[in-house]
Amino acid sequence: HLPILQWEDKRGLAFTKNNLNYSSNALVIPVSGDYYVYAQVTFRGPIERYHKTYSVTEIITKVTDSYPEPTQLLTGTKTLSEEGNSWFQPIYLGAVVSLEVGDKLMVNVSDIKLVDYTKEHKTFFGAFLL
Amino acid sequence: HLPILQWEDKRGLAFTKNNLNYSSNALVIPVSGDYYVYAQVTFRGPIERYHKTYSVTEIITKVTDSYPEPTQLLTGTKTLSEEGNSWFQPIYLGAVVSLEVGDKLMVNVSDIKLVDYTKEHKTFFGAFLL
Amino acid sequence: HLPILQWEDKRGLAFTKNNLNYSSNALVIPVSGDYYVYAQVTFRGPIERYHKTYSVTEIITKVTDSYPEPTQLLTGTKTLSEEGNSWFQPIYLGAVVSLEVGDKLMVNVSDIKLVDYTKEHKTFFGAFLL
Amino acid sequence: TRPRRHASKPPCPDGMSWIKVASRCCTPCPAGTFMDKPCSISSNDSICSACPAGTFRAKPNIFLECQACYECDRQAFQSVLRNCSATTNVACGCEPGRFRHCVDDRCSDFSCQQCQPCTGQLIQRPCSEVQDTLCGGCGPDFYAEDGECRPCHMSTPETCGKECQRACGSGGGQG
Amino acid sequence: TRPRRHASKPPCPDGMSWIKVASRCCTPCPAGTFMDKPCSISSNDSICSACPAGTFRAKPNIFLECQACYECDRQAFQSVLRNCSATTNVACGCEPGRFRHCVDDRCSDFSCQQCQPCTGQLIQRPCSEVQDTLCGGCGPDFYAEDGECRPCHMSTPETCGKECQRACGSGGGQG
Repeated sequence: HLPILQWEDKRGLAFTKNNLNYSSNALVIPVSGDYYVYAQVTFRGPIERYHKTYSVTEIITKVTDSYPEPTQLLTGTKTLSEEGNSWFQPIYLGAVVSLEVGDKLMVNVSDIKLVDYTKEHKTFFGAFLL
Repeated sequence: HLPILQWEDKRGLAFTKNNLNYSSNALVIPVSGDYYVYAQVTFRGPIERYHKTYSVTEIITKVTDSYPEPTQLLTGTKTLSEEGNSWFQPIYLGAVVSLEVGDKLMVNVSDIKLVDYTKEHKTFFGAFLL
Repeated sequence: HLPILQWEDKRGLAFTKNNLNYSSNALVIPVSGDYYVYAQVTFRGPIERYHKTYSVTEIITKVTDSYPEPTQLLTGTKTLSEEGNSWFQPIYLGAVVSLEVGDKLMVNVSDIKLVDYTKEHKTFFGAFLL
Repeated sequence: TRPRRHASKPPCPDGMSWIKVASRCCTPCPAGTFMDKPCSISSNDSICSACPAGTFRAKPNIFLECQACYECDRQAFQSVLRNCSATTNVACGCEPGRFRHCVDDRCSDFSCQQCQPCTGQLIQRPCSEVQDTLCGGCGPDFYAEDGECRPCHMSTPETCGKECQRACGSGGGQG
Repeated sequence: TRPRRHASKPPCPDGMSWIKVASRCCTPCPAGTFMDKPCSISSNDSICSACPAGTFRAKPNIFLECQACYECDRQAFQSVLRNCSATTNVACGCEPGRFRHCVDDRCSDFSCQQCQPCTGQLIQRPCSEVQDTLCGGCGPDFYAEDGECRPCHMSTPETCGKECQRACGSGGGQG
């Protein structure tokens, strides 16, 4: 599977409430219902002496205890055409999905080394119950 | 007018409820109010022996029975700079619009042949009442 | 600081309600709570005899009376690789932020000359209370 | 399943529109106006108001607001062909000496590129709103060399090749 | 229209902030702290707590949390010039031998590019945080050819042209 992003859930702009908690890299759904789930990942490169990147991908996935395979909910894939010099590429995803209590939401990326983790307002992840 | 996308509204992650129904390529608004409307279309190319594409466009439009012209609500236009080799380009749009009962929401694209319809989590469309 | 965009809040698709008012380039928060805040800016260029642009940036910021520095809430930065010929680049941002009554929300951009202000459905800004 | 007609909306006679709040058909507001107050169950008609400046309605309607006019992209050298009126959107073209470079086939977005000057060349087709100038062969007193048109007077007997002699007469330029 | 002051918020004397829940002016929390518990209507003052590690507040404030520190982009060869403290954000620069290549004029985002070595050339201006090395003419025992500096000892009498002889003395290299 693709690497899973880790998130800060307390400091700065980050917060969790209505017991939609964050644990082991996932948002855990406290009550069944329809949620608007969203995430933005800013990718940046190139990383020197690192294979040339042709595309970046962000996927919001759902993991359910009762099922061994994660379900891909939302996917953003973008090819890159910036040669050599440094590039930035934000990918935003958001949609309504129906979730069950205990479901876990995670964000996977094609390559963790390309994620810009330096500023909280460039890469973020969240959900709210409708 | 631009071609209109058709959508799956029952199978997989797709669902409609609170009688926000899907019929003849449109979401039909059951009750007047403010809705958050969103859609992502993943475009991909090039399609062999197909003229070179310079840009892709996604438009969420509203059609009202009483008015002959569709209203463009949200538009995402992106020029493409990837020469020759294969490219992917997701466009996400979302905003609050006030709608009347019976209004129809549709997604138009600049070129249906370039739409990646292969996976439900790459191209999606929805709305919810605030 | 980066230039602040001005918005139309009455004509066409634009509207404000539940006294979430727009004044002096900002949405003024009428009641404390968690809001989904979003904005899309479509950038376009090149502008002739204008220095070559390498990137475009959109930032949603919060200004609080009691604090002299604006807080950056959401940022989208994209480098540009289109040489010479005309390009279009939309950036969409959206997330939940907790706001206090009186807080002001604004959209800053790296370069106002590059903003496509010609159609209301290409560049827009809004928020709603959860 | 047979598509269920919207039960509560019987068809209105031509030129009339169903007004839900009055549950009857009323005359819509004419182009250039919007429906300020809908007609009521009793008898009075809808109250229509003129579209405020910067907005328009091209057709009869029962909308509560008018559509915002587009604006022409001044920085991209667009010019206003026709101002927005209460019933028509703005129409944009290109400033003189420029032509439309469309972003896609619909050409709803376009930039205004400078017309090529065809220096020293014949103009086969002049620049227009929609197309760049089409340059032809070299004009009089010019000769073609390396894909360019060069003025005869700049050539010297040594540099004046076959094409140059053909175009500029035997002696080449005064050079 | 005269901008209406927020009626419910009378101006506080300098250095004090209006606390809505206490409907009175209280001293804000000093830089480096945030307002854990706001002052109350009665007399007690706000309770301020230190910003937790990884957060900061540069100025007196009545915020309920501190701002998250930025992080330096290690993978892009950024280095920490100044660690985040309770009152200041982190400051990032470039690792030795690299300079900042800004993405835009603000340079809030930058990558650290390798300084050019100027092999065989004089260094007109050394590499710094903000600028690449500026290479000058060819150094001693080097001569300029096709925009490069070539070592004298590599040249042979036949290949040693005018510039080479000037720079490397008459006999050219030992070659």
